[in-house]
Amino acid sequence: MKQENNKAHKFGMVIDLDKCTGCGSCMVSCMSENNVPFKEDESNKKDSITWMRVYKLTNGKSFPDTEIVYLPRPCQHCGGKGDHGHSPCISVCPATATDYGYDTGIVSQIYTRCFGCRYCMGACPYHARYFNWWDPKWPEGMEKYLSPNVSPRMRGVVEKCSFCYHRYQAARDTAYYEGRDDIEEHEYQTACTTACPAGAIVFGDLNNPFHKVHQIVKPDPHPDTRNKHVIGKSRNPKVFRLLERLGTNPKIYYLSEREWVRKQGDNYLDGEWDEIKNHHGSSSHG
Amino acid sequence: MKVDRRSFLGLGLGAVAGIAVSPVGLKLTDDSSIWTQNWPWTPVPVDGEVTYESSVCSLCPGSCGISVRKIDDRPVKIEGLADYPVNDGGVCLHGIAGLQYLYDPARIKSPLKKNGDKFEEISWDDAIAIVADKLADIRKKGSPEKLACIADKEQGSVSGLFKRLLKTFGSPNFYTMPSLESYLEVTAAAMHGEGKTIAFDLENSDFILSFGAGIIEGWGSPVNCFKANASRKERHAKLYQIEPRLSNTAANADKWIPIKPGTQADLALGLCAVILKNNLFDSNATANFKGGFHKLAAILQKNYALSKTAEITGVKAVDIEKLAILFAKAKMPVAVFGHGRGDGAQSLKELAAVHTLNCLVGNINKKGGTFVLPKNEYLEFPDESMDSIADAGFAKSKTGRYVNQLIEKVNASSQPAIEALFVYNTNPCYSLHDPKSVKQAFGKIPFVVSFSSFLDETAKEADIILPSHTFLERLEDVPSCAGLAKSVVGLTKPVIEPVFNTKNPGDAVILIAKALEGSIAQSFEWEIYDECLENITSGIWDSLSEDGHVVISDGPGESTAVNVSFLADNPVTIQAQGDYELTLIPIDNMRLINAGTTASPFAIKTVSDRVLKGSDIVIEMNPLTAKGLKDKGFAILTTPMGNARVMINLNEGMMPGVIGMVEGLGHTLNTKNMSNKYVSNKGVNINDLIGPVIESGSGLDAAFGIKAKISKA
Amino acid sequence: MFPFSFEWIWDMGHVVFFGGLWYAVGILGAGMTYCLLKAACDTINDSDNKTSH
Amino acid sequence: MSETENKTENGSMESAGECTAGDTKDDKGLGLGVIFFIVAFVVCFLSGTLLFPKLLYSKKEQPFNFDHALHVSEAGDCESCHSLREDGSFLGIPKLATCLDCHAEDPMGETEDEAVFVEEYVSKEKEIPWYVYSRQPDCVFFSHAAHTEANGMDCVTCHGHIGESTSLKPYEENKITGYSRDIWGKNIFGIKKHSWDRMKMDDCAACHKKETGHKGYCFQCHK
Amino acid sequence: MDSALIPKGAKRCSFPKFTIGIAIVSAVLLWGVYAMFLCWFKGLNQTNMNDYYGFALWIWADLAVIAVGGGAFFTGLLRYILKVDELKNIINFAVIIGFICYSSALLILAIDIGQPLRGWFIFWHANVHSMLTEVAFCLSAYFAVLTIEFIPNILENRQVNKVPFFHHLAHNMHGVMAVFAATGAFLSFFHQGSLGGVAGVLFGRPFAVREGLLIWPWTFFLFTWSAAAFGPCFTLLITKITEVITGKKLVKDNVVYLLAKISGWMIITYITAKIIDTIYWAMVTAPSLGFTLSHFYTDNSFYGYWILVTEIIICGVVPGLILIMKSTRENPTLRIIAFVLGTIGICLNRWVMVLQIMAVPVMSFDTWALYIPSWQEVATTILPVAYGIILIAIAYRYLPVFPQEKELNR
Repeated sequence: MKQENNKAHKFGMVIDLDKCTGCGSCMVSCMSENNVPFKEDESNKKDSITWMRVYKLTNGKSFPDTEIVYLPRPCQHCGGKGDHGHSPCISVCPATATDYGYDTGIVSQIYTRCFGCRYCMGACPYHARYFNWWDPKWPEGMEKYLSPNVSPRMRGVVEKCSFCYHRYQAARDTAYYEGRDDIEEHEYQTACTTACPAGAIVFGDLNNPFHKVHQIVKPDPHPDTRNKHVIGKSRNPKVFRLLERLGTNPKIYYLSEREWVRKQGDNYLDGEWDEIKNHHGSSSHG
Repeated sequence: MKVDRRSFLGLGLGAVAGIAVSPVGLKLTDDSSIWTQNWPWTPVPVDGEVTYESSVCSLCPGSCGISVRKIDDRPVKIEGLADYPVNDGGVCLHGIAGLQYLYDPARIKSPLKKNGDKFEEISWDDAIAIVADKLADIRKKGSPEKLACIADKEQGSVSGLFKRLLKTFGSPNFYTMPSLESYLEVTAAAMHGEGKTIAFDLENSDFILSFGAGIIEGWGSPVNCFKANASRKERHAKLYQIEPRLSNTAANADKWIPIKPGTQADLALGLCAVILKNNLFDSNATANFKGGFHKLAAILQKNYALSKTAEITGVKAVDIEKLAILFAKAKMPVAVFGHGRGDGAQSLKELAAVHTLNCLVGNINKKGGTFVLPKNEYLEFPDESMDSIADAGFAKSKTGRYVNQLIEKVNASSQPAIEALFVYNTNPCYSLHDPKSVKQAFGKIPFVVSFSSFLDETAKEADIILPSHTFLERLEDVPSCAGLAKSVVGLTKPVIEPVFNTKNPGDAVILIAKALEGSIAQSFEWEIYDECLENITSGIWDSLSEDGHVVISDGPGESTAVNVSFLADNPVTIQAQGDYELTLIPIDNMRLINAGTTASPFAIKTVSDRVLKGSDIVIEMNPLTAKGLKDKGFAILTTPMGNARVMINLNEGMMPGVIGMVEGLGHTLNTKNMSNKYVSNKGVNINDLIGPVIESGSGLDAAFGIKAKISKA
Repeated sequence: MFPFSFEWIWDMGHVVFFGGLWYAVGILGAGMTYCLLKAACDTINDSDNKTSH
Repeated sequence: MSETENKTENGSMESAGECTAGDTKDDKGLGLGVIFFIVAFVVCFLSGTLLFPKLLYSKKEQPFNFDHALHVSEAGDCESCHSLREDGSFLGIPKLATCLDCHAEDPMGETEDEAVFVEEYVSKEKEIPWYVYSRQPDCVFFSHAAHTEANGMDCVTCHGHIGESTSLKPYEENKITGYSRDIWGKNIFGIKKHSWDRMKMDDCAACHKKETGHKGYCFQCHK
Repeated sequence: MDSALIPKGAKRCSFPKFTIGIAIVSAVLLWGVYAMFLCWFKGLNQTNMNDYYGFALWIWADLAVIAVGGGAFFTGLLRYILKVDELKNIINFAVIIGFICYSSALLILAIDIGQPLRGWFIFWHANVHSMLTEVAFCLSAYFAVLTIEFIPNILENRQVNKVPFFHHLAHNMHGVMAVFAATGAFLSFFHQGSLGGVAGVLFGRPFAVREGLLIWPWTFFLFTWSAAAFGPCFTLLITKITEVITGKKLVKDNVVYLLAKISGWMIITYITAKIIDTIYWAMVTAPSLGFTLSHFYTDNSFYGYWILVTEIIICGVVPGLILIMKSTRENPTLRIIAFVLGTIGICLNRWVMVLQIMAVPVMSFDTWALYIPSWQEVATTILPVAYGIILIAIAYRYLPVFPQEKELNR
């Protein structure tokens, strides 16, 4: 078991918000890759299934000092407090329809197991989980473009980003066939990563120092000095995670040169940010 | 033996116990839940062998290489093609969603003939025969010039076939819709001579000064621009964005310079004035200037003094001066024009003014600057045979200079100015300003033939529809254009058997030509379009068909003369129509398409609820402009052209006094038995609210917006 | 739910949780069985008494 | 009102009387009850065990018979036809094209099945609509490569000795779920003797547990 | 017509009048059933719930009925374990109310899940770390206890009791009722708590999350405690309503006073703990996650500080004080006010712990999410109320629910 842990991957992502243009390619690539359905009116964003959602952030200043940044938000694949795999959603699912792959760090969602209690959705502060309020329906004939690698979901179950796990499965199949033990960085990339025309998304194994994502994030393997639940905080001062203080330990990291953007990644009491930003990235161990 | 209550009790208990011990309960419980996991109405995709096919996307002028993933013979996903010279693996959301067009509910499934207000399906043979008969009649009457064609673009073999058909028929009336490429050609024609086009080497420039060009809003070749923009960070290149609204490009830029709408030309000339005044121009370059350089300089000093430019544009004088110096002193600066996507209305004054900046700093035909290139000519059509009718008709002058004038002429004359019209791959009844008048003109044309794949606004006005394959079903050459620094010809390949009874438009043209017989038929000697393509691209066919693309040129051309006579005549700046207090300007949103095509259901799904809410369009305005109107409240937007009910989005990123409305909504793709409810009847078509404003001298529709007022709904 | 179901692991969580639960359910089952049997006996005794009288 | 009340009173008197009447014939009544109980129990149990599967499953004949044993002896082994593709994915039941690698336009043998094969499918270029006994539902991802290549497992472990059969058994489809009966197993109680008797998730899990010490994570086998 | 079934010596309204009453309520019930079928066959799109509001009106109703149904376990505990003998005069009714509440809760759950036919997965594929698993198990088991507790009362029906077996069964069940009650109290303690835990463990939701003891957040204990405190309030309120409707006094004042007093003290102790919890949460827990109290109660059109004041002061401290003081407790009007306030208070608490959690934005760039239930949701929420009324009416008419009724209505 221990040996397996040493070998374990921890797939994660870093998204450069300065490069992100908010174009929406990642969203569509995700929908197309993962057989996400669509319905007549998708403008109610509270019942519109987009595993990858791009949020628009503003600095709140008035004309002409306004600034905008787009923040793509897939499932954060939280490791939970102390990164033990008890993400907010996994720990609450009553029927074990979602679990933590300790070999990949990926939070699964099994549609055929889920019975639609939606507790996980309540538990997720990122709104990364979506419920199939309707039966998925494609216009006549259009179901022909559905990919067999991802099962279409039925009404009444929760779904979310899987880090395109089927691509990992496919890459591993090839590796098995070719007699290799493991896969290369380029063999497993999510659909959003490959689609991003700005190259803002980098995906790979956070545990592997040769992977680009590790090199950008430089995750701190030790618990944060101010919050023992937080593990894997980035040692790059320009990198942050969403709601890191909650101890969810997401595997999606964001990169921005702009301070106001980094500040919006979490909630701070008055004056707290000024103190924290100076400490950011300098852990006691690092 | 008396059967009493206890016997029944025993019977009942025994039955219950028997069933309980048998596997029935367990199995049924299990199976009923498994049934919910495999509801027969939830589709199960069929598995098979995965293969990838390379092709080129021709949804927009970007012409990106795509890789289509297929399961057996079923395409399931479109991705960017790695190492393709245009997009190198990147791909935009519309390209990815391309498969949705294949199965679009509004696709035309077979040739249609209008009967009253309905369409009837007819066979291809009948359809071609009807078209040929009609055309033969026109020719018999001796006015072959009364056949016109509107296509999306000038380049490519299919447009070439249309042009060839018109020419051999005897008509000069081939029109293209306004597009960035057409503006590039107009600018090049005005300043460098006919037959040329302009390209911007954004990925090598260190200072991009964009006059509203939506570098990441779909301008030019979108993915190429996305990449050029993204690489700025590593290259330490700067992007300054000049426009009234904090667009995504402005937000992503190093600096956003808000400017009063419609005054970009003035700012550009103001910058020229500063550069000239401070001797910051490249004197080697200005040596090439012709057509009254000194006259222009004098006009600039007189009309575009700093304070005056500041007053006109709303940009502070110091900022203008700083900007001019920054631009002129950059290693390789480039100034870029074209509001948003660059295919909307434009004035030649603005195009020329911005390009003059490029000419002044001497970046023409230098790496990282602007390239003045010959038009992408790689097609070698054999000489056409013309009969006397054709010669006479083709020699006549065009009915109008641009599409707008054509529409105007048709509407103005009582006799049909045009007898028959072909519309190919474009949707003027939606995307030209004031579509109502366009539809009116279409109504006056006795015979309209559409080659559309979808029953769009224009196809609905047609008398005959000869439906086209989508780009995934056909072979076609796709030349890059739209300001791309590399000139590349890609090959779109059929990745799936045609889903419906449609044809490659090239084939349809060949069939029509053959049916017309005589010299026309002689000019179309090919059996099918595929043969024609191979034939006319024979110079590059081998590598085109093998590699899927050919790079024709990859760098700057030779130095060239600059003609500034248009500006030296001191043209007036176009003003917005009307006299309301506010100005309505169009917003280009990457997630929508503002050309004729509708955005796909997936793309529409990504559109923010601050752009489209239900079927209501959301307009953007500064809270200062709102005057009591509430965020998310409703209002009536009125322009001289009409009014619309809109939802309000109070946005600090809008210049006060300006209202922004997104382009690409308000499609009406529905008839009695065909509709695409996923993309149709959503919001308002902004073109309904804007009328054309023609720039004198150039003849271009230069309406950058329109005056408007807003009141509570 | 049962040691043979897929999710079962022999850990503290399962032992404590299901231990408590099955214990409680066991008491209920046993209690009801007792009541039903006792009632049946009582009924038979009653009728025996009745017939003997 | 009072009338109705009387009636019910009478009714209950009657039933009370009946009760005492029954009590007097106590032994016999109870005995009869027990007999009824046993009869009903046996009938219901047997129908739940024997009749129920007949109702639950519908038998479907394969398009024509296929002699696995013969093909194995001619072609070599399972992988000759049921092979992995170069990307490591599993081909499953081969396409007609694979059959035609050996079979020419004319029948090789003289069986009726071969005639059907040639007439209905080869000459019409139609894929053969085989029913797949081991077809898992859409939510299952099964990597043959992981099992046969990486861990050297034998086909027989899961598929049994189908390679030695000379004829195809009828395909039994669960009318509720649409699954093949082979997933649940022939035994209606779900009891299995061989590793290939059942293909439910628990069977995968049991083997994984045994071989790897861990049942695995959801995504290993689900999509 | 049905007089043979009516307990001996008890006076009931005429059968037609009864039928008409039941018919009216049944119409409401059918409306609810119609909505229920819509949800089952068309799916949960019939509701106005959405991805932000995965839990909404029904889950609130679920928690609320379980909370007010807490009277059954707590009264049972007092009656059978702590041997507070006077309570035998109200225990039957408490059990019936509990039975109604819990059967409703199970029904609500069955409608509220996206895949009802897979509902049994929660048992079969249980994740023991989930509070909801604990809820499901304990809720079902405790519902069994309530059924067991309800059975003797049914068996005491005049006609049923004539059957010797049923007579003996009722008698024997009474005999071991203490064991059942003890098991019930154990189960109830855990599932009431787990319902509190449902919110308290949501460490992604700073509005909900609480620290606690071992795996149990403080909300776990607060929920159990509040159900024990306010449950009897609700029992007494329904008793009073039944008395008003039937026009009879059914329970002696001393019994009412006693239970009211116990409830009062429970409320006071609970609300003290709740205040401490709230202060600790507002001062320590939330700030440690970067939130101030004002974040949870401003910038939206509904959830203001009023909700905190109403829940804790008006519907917590006030009824508690009324019920612990003899003079106010024995004042009929004030007592009823206390019962009503208490019931509102507990329901409001459950509302906050379900709906406000969903409404509060957590990501700094997110916004408040408010929602309005659809008619289908309202109908299915009213469904259990109608069902409860019918069951109480039938039980009251045909079963000897109130031992003191005869004595009080000679």
